[in-house]
Amino acid sequence: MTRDLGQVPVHGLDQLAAQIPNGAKIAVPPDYSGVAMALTRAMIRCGLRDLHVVCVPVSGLQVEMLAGAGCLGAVETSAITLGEYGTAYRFQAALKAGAFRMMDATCPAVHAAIQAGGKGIPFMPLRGLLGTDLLKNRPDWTVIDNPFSKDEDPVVLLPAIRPDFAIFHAPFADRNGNIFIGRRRELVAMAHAATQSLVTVEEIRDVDLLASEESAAGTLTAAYIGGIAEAPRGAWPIKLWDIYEYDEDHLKLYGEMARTAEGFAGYCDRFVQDQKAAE
Amino acid sequence: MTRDLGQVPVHGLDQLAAQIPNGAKIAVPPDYSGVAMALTRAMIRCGLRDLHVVCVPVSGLQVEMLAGAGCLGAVETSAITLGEYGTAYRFQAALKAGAFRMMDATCPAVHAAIQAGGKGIPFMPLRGLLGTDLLKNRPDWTVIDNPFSKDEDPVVLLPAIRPDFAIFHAPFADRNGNIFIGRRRELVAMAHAATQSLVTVEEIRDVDLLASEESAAGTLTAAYIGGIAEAPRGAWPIKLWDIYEYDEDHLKLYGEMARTAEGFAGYCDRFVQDQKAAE
Amino acid sequence: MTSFSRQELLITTIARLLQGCRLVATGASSPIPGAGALLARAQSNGRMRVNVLGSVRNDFLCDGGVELFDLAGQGRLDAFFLGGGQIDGEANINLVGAGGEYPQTAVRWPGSFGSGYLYYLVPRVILFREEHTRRVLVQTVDFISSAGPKNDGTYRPGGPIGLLTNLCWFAFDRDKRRFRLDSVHPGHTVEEVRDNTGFEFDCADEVPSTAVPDAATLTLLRTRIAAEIAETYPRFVAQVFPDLAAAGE
Amino acid sequence: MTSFSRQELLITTIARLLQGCRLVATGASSPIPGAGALLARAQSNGRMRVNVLGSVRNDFLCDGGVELFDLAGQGRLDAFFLGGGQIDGEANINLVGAGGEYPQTAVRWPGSFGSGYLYYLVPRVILFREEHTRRVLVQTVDFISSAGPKNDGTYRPGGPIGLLTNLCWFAFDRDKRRFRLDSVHPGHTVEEVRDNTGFEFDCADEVPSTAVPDAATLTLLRTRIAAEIAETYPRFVAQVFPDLAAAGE
Repeated sequence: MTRDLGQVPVHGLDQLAAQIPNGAKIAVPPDYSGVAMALTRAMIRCGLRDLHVVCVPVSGLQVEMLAGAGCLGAVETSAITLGEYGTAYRFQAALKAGAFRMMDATCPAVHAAIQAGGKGIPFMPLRGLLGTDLLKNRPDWTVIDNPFSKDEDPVVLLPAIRPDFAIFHAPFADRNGNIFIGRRRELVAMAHAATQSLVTVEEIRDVDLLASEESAAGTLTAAYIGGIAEAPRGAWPIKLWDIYEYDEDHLKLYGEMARTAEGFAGYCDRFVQDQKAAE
Repeated sequence: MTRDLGQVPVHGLDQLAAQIPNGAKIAVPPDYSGVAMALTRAMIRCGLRDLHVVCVPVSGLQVEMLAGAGCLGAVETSAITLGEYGTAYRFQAALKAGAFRMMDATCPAVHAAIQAGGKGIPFMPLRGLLGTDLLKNRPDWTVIDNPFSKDEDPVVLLPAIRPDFAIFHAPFADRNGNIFIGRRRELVAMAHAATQSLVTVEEIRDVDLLASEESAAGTLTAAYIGGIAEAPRGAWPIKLWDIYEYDEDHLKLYGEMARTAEGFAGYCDRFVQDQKAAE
Repeated sequence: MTSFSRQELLITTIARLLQGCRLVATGASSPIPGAGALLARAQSNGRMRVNVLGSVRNDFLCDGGVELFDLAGQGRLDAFFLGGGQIDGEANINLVGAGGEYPQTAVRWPGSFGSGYLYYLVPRVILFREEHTRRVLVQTVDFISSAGPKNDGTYRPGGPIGLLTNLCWFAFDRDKRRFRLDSVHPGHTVEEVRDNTGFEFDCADEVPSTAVPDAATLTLLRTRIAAEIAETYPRFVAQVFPDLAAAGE
Repeated sequence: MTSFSRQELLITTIARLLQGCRLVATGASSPIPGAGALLARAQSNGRMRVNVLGSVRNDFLCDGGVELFDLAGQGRLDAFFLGGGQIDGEANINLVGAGGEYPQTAVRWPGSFGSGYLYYLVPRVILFREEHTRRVLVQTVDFISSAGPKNDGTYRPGGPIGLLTNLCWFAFDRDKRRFRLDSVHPGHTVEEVRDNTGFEFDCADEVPSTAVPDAATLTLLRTRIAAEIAETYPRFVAQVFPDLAAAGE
């Protein structure tokens, strides 16, 4: 696992997690785009602390587990949900305990701020949000009067988000470190905004994604990638696109064990610490 | 040519051109993305006047010919160039005659304003531009002090561009009116920003671009398309991606004929009016 | 009269509310809105596009998760559905949490999702919450995820047209900033609505019964539409349309 | 000393100026900057990425025409090349037109392209214009497509490091806002530079000759690099590297 893909280093999962320092700002995608769960378990094994997690635009089990493991310093998100698999108990418990700073947003606000980061512009305006308690509780946002309007026209400005790392899981990388992301364009936006992207993939394929127009259209180019790890079923127990589904039985088991801190610790013993060798 | 593709009507070229009223604001792409030259000739045949053309971010022969034919009311662009095929004589002559309003820009400014249009936000900030005569000559742009900066930090704001039509040429449409655009994402941005897109294609294929992740990644979805016309070699004499090259001999001929208004009129007689049947 | 289920009434009511739309989208965990939108599309004579989040066959978006919001910003998205852990009489909605002091609320819901934006931009937002209780329909929400329209000059092409629950359809009067009880579902009463609603609302002396689906609509729903929505929500179809689910096996 | 052409000197000079960059891009109609960047990449031990506009094999961008500018905004693009119909002594550049009253200038050039932005964001902008005459290198440009750095507190991580012509290499002193003649190409003189430059510039008593390429570099350039750039600029290679062009046929 030490060969490089072009200029992109290939690591083991724990090595990849070790690139992330305490206090880092990381951007993570929603379940439908590909969540790096194997890497998340490696991050928990590393004992990371004080992470600022930006969910682009929402998250689920990933942030729930980081909350349970005490890794969080701040969460910027439009929702944390396990969907039909129950309540995010560890997230809610950590939130109530004031263990991290909560930055509630609305989906297009996170998208816009990440896009601003990717364009290198200082902020992006967004319609909506006026009169909400979301806006009231986000002192980092501001409201100006639209300078192009003759009448009074307040509009919210969102400062650009520039994460240290974008972290996600994808079906494959090519031999040059390019990543196939299909139409999951939030992954492109995250990678552009972040200083570097740490990506896990189901496999590395000996192909060149840039060789055809069709495959290039669904590619995140290697220039944004700081490191890759191979992680078959690396989104497990979350689904990956149409490649594999949620592991319902496991998610039910998680939901039962994570009701209490002790139960969550037991879950981690069994599925995070002990899986080290397997991953 | 009367069948529809899903909800998207298929027209003949002159019918498609007839959708565009005098004074319309149209967005057009650079040569490398696919220029609807056959449709441009149809627009000239229609005798369109007072078009506001937004080049995303530059143009060449398309605007040169629209200038020669007296179709232009305003040109918003970062450059008009025929590249190695010579000088844009008709464009320059019309510019000197004050035949249209010239709105010089810089490439990322056009991209940003079009992206703002596609997001439905009133404006987009952009770095750069300060101290230029571009900024001085664009009263529609404004400068504010970055509200997120402690120190003085002027930044240019560009009002969103919402064209009436995005107009371009692509390799093919599928049976549902989706357009294959590969990685030419300025086409996506233009289509999002415009009220509707009028698209010419080399051919209509009996496939479904949304059926696979790979092809969907390079697709502009039919919801943005107002009309399609089949136009084999529809970018001629401009190149189309790696599908066909510039017609060098023809461009040289154009360059010679278009030196004078009379020569251009002769060119139009031969290659615009008389090609009606062929197109 | 053909008999129909509670869900079938909600679906056909939604389809009626969507008439004339060109583009409708539904969000996560929305089988009833999804079925309603697909039914409306089937009745639109090919004039309506529907995007069902989570579907493969009925998702035409190619530009990532942001495209739905950009469509709304462009003014292309005519209708969307929002719910709420709490909804109040001025149509403020709360998807964040209740009780206690934010962010340490006593109850925490997932979060605002796209509501803080779509509620302002989409012309025909249908508030949809099956549970009709004073716990949900409150005097004033504890946290405003998304504010009801205030007629204060804010740029706001969008907003709620009304609130659909298991008991009734409230239309929202944007000038008065109040709900008006427009129809009560068959088998329920104005009194029952009043008993279970925590906010005041306008109410005529005679409130009609919610229009019930005709036989042709029910047939369409139970065959083609049930099959279409089953792709995304198989469990919902197994529960609500067991005959189709059985036939499909 | 191996003999070399004017273009080969320019290419190897550019490659030297790019040392240490991680990401370099070249724009339209830029065979010499393109060859220089590819040469620098070959000498970088795999640490440099190069994007050649118009290339297929050396274009790694997947996000449309805007991606280059976004890369610059992100601070990822270390070097770029700009020219100018006019360039003045404060490094203002004019790509729009000269003479007369804008927009009805006597001469009209294509336009500003990305200069009005990249010049402010890219740390190592190399001004490159082969023609070294008083027509091009003027006291003050007629139209500022892109302004030289002014040290006025404007957000500006980027700007020119210097100006390369057929005669010499001027370094740009950002504090003084003036060019300084750093080296004169072999076969040319300071006097010739002075005679053909319309702006004042700083100049030491002794101006060194521009470093010439060694044999290994020339071999690399004439084989691998010429082959690489031929994909995008076949006519240029046929003219400047006729041996390779002949061998390739």
